[in-house]
Amino acid sequence: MSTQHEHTDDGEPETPGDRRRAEKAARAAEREQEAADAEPDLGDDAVTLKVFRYDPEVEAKAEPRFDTFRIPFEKGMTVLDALIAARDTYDSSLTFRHSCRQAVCGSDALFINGRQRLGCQTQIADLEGDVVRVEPLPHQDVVKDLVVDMEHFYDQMEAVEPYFQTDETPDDDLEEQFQTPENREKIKMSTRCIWCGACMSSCNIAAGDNAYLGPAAINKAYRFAMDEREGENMKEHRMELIEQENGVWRCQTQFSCTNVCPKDIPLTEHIQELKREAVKSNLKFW
Amino acid sequence: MREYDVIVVGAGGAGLRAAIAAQEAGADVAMVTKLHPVRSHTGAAEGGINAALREGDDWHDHAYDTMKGSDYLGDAPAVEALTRESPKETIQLENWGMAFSRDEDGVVSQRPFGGLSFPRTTYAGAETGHHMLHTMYEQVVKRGIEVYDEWYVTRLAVTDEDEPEERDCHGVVAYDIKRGEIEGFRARDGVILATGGLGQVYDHTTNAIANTGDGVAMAYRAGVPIEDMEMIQFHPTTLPTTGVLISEGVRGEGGILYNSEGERLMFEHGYANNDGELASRDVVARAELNEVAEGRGIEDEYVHLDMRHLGEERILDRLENILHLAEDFEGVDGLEEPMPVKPGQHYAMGGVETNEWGSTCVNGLYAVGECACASVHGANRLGGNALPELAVFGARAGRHAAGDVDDEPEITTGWDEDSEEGENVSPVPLGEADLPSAAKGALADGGRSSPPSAGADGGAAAEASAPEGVVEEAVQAERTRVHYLLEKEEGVNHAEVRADVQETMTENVNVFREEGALEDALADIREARQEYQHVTVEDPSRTYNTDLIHTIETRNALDVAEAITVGALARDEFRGAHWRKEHQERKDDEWLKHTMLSWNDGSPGLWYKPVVLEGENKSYEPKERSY
Amino acid sequence: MAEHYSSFDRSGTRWLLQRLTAAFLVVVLAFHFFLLHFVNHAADVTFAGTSARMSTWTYFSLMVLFLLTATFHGVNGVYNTLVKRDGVDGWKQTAITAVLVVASLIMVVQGLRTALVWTNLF
Amino acid sequence: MSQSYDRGTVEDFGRWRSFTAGMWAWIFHKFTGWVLIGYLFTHIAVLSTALAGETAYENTIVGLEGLAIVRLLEVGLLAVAVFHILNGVRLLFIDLGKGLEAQEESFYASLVLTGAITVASVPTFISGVF
Ligand SMILES: Cc1cc2nc3c(=O)[nH]c(=O)nc-3n(C[C@H](O)[C@H](O)[C@H](O)COP(=O)(O)OP(=O)(O)OC[C@H]3O[C@@H](n4cnc5c(N)ncnc54)[C@H](O)[C@@H]3O)c2cc1C
Ligand code: HEM
Ligand code: SF4
Ligand code: F3S
Ligand code: FES
Repeated sequence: MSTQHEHTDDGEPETPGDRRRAEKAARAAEREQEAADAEPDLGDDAVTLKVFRYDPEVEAKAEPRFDTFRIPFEKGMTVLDALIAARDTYDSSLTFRHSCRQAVCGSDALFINGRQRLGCQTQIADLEGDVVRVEPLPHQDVVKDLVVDMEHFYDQMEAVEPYFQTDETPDDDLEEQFQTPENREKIKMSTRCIWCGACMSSCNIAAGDNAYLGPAAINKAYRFAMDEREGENMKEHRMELIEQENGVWRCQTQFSCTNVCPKDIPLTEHIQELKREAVKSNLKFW
Repeated sequence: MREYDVIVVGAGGAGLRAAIAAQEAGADVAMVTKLHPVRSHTGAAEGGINAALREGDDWHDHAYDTMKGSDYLGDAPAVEALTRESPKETIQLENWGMAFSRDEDGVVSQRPFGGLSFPRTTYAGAETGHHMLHTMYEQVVKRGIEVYDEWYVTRLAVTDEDEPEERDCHGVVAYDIKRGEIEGFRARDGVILATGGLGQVYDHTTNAIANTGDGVAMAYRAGVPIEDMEMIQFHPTTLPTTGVLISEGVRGEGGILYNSEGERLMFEHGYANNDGELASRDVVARAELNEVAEGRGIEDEYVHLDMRHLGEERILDRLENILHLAEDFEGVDGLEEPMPVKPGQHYAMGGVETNEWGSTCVNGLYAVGECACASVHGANRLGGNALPELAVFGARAGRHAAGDVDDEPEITTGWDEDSEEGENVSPVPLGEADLPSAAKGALADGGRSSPPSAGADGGAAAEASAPEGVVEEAVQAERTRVHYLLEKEEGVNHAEVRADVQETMTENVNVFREEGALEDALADIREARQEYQHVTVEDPSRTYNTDLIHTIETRNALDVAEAITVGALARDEFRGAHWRKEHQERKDDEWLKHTMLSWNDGSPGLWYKPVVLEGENKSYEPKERSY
Repeated sequence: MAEHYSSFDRSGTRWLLQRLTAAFLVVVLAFHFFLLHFVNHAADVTFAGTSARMSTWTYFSLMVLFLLTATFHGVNGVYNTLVKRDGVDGWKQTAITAVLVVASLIMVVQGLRTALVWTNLF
Repeated sequence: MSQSYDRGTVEDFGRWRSFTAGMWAWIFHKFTGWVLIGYLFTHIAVLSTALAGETAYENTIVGLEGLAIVRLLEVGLLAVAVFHILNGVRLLFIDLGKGLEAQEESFYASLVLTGAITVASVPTFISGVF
């Protein structure tokens, strides 16, 4: 979304306000440092978090760095819980997205100990090693700390016409379209996507090439292409979308998308199935 | 300033449906939402959507069940609108491609749910809300409706006539979280609030961290009365460590609750001899806590919900998501062991007072979804009645705001001749009144257009009454507030204030409510309010400053928590979810009325309005509610 | 919203050919390696020996096919990695395509000419 | 839009540590594919000495085969070819939608088999030079 900047309360560079803000920033940085340095005695049961920090506006954070936080461990603690604890007790400027806490909103896909995972779905007890290392999703621009820019991901999702379209709709308000339980089962896994972006972030092809639709968008396309309610004509149209240059053919079956998907969607399988479908539908014209 | 016909605040199920309806009725619509639409908490709903679709079922029965479930605190015109239009809306969702579970013959599946006389809960696995949310968002994408995501609405731009009924809402003020800029949004025809739940005033809740009751608080401060706030639903089956919900669908499919003695408590201890586990939620929640209180709880905290006997195939088919939730968030394999469950805050029946079209008493302001109170749920919401509410009232408000409806509403809004003045029940002052503070100017966000302190130069009066002026003034007021918060040197962190509120609410305003405890809670909230006067935002950045957002949210949580507690103290009877230790019976003579709370520019006042039990062509007679 | 992609270059055909040639190459490459390193030692290869093999129709056509498929398979594989990446479009894409096409043509021609030296089929 | 920080190449290079089997398979397949096409070009070049006559051809081949380094390279070539073939077969199965659950195992199997075949072939390749 491009919007023009309206500078309201930060006009000239050297206003008293700016000075105060700068001082405040310096103090905040100091406090952070103290918080990071001070190692309160938390006993054996403490988690060490190493968190990526970056903020273009705050001098101390303009050059990315890692901060360390020690958090008392509690049974059942997730990485998200630990991040919240770090934020609420040590440094309220620690920034990350979160909402549902139950793996349905897709807000908190992060790079945790070298792998894309949802913070809320990752039990600290299940992680190996003493240190939990949390970084923003790779291959996306970092806006601040753990927050990445998701616009490109959304654009790709929306590029596959991610909405139901059908050859004919029922005339009556109360008339449903039929769908066999088998067909529903077929699309079931693909409908589970929560738009977290983990798969896109893990795919090397998507990383090297922004034009590639990526696993999530292709899976979305699969969800509709395989839905028998859409009808034959629509399916042809769907296949055209999928077969475009930046669609399925770019996938090199790396499987990392499938490995990281928090909803266990068999992404590679879906992509491969679409490749075969595409070949089949092309063969007809030969 | 941006300008649209209709502005929808919030993009959960209710907001999305409203936006689609308004756009279909020809309006130029924009959605402003603090989360990207698919991150809204509607996505967490599991169980299903109640709709009388089948042969043998009838929307009148659904209406009756809903009324009974509400313990006769629902307003009949709203209840009937919900139940009459739910089938159409549900099928509409199907026609938009929603992946409902299917029966062998290809029709959408339905299952039994608590408090229903017919298995009419239409579902999509145990992730109905996820499918509903995504399906609606897809339609929004299809229609090209403009969405401002990660824009936080901080204030409504409402004129400042003395009586709320005379005020107009001309738009909203929003803070672009990514850029850190405040902008005005002018709505030519209407603003629709759809900001969802308020579970974050409690610490054990099924609600998302973003559910802080923003819409309720903003409307309240803009003068709109809020209704039945004390009616909070506690869901009987949430996971003890996190509050993550285990759907009622588990009991709907035949799951059984056991206490530590291995007894099927609902029957063996006589809590609900007919419906057992499928009794209404309030009944089951109290039963569980009772078992724990009497020493039959497990680890003195929870009971067991067992679904193993349903068999792996059925569980995988209909409740697979539950297995993942129990595994990921409690480390329990639902196929092998019973799942630990205890009650947790789940839903707010009360909210912004509206009529059956979603209109509030302020002109041009609507509220739908969980933040609104039409009221369809009265004192207790039936499982599976919230999702249809989103669709039905979202669509109604959207159409109404776009000017497509000219029905006379049956439900009145605002103060009228049937209203009744209430007595002050609080031992401490409420609201903003008498708060000693230097910060008062900037923090006393009245929600109305007059800027609290800065730049009240009077001269712009004529200009200010024009819609653009009202929005502009609201924008100025918010700039002042944000500026103040970012500039303030030392102070307390919002997280401490929030934690204090959550703690006292969970301790004192929970399932079981006692007069003394409620008064304590009010005192605690008062203290938290005072603390909040010293709140500061440590993060100086304009980029994605969540510290700032949470600080503003905490202010909303404070107002909402206070409202819940005041209502709970005022209503000295036992109705639906609202249990009072000293008052163990439903008092129909006295209390067939809604608790209303008005902000009155900072010193809240209680009043009441009668329940509407007159339906389209029948009247709902209060009966004893037994399951 | 992003504009919809509309370049309907059906890369599917090349994708399929890449697989089909691969399937063919599995057999031929294995055969080739086996024959020239294990059955006949590479060090003992003589012009006459090669010539003898090349003078049977089956072997000759197999080798020509081997050359064609391997060239296609290999060059197409390289093309896929080089061309369809971010920022590679317009003249760069054309240039790479041209270089690859010319190189494979030279190789095929050179290979065929060599094969014709050996064979006595014509 | 707000400024944002692009982690660029630092990130790209640091990422191999988090690679999973499928990604290694992809890297290796690419690498071996390139080696093979490179070899094909050289191979044709070498063979086309036949155009210059019988002796030129035999001298070139025998001369090259007499070099230990060439023999070693041949072992490498075999390894590369075998891996590309085995993983290629794995990929063909994946394209057919077969055995996707075993993609990691089949990659490891390709590696192990490649190693075994290469080792077993060393005597054949080396014989005569040392
Ligand atoms: C775990 C769980 C399970 C449930 N299961 C069922 C069920 O099976 N059946 C059923 O009928 N009901 C169920 N419910 C209830 C139902 O899901 C909710 O009541 C309903 O989804 C609320 O929808 P909504 O659109 O009102 O709000 P939400 O979906 O919460 O959306 C709120 C929106 O408002 C936005 N917003 C909030 N504040 C602001 C602000 N200040 N500025 C800008 N935007 C803002 C948010 O970004 C969000 O987009 C369940 C609820 C929960 C928590
Ligand atoms: C003999 C059996 C062979 C098999 C089974 C095989 C299989 C494959 C397959 C399936 C691919 C496609 C990978 C993808 O797109 O995901 C591929 C790529 C490739 N192959 Fe082969 N191949 C074989 C032989 C050869 C030969 C002889 C060469 C060289 C001449 C070669 C060179 C390549 C190249 C360069 C790529 C592209 C790799 C990349 O850049 O990603 N292959 N191979
Ligand atoms: S496919 Fe999986 S990993 Fe990718 S966005 Fe969807 S849920 Fe996330
Ligand atoms: S990681 Fe990428 S290459 Fe294909 S299998 Fe997944 S999309
Ligand atoms: S917080 Fe919603 S997915 Fe993790």
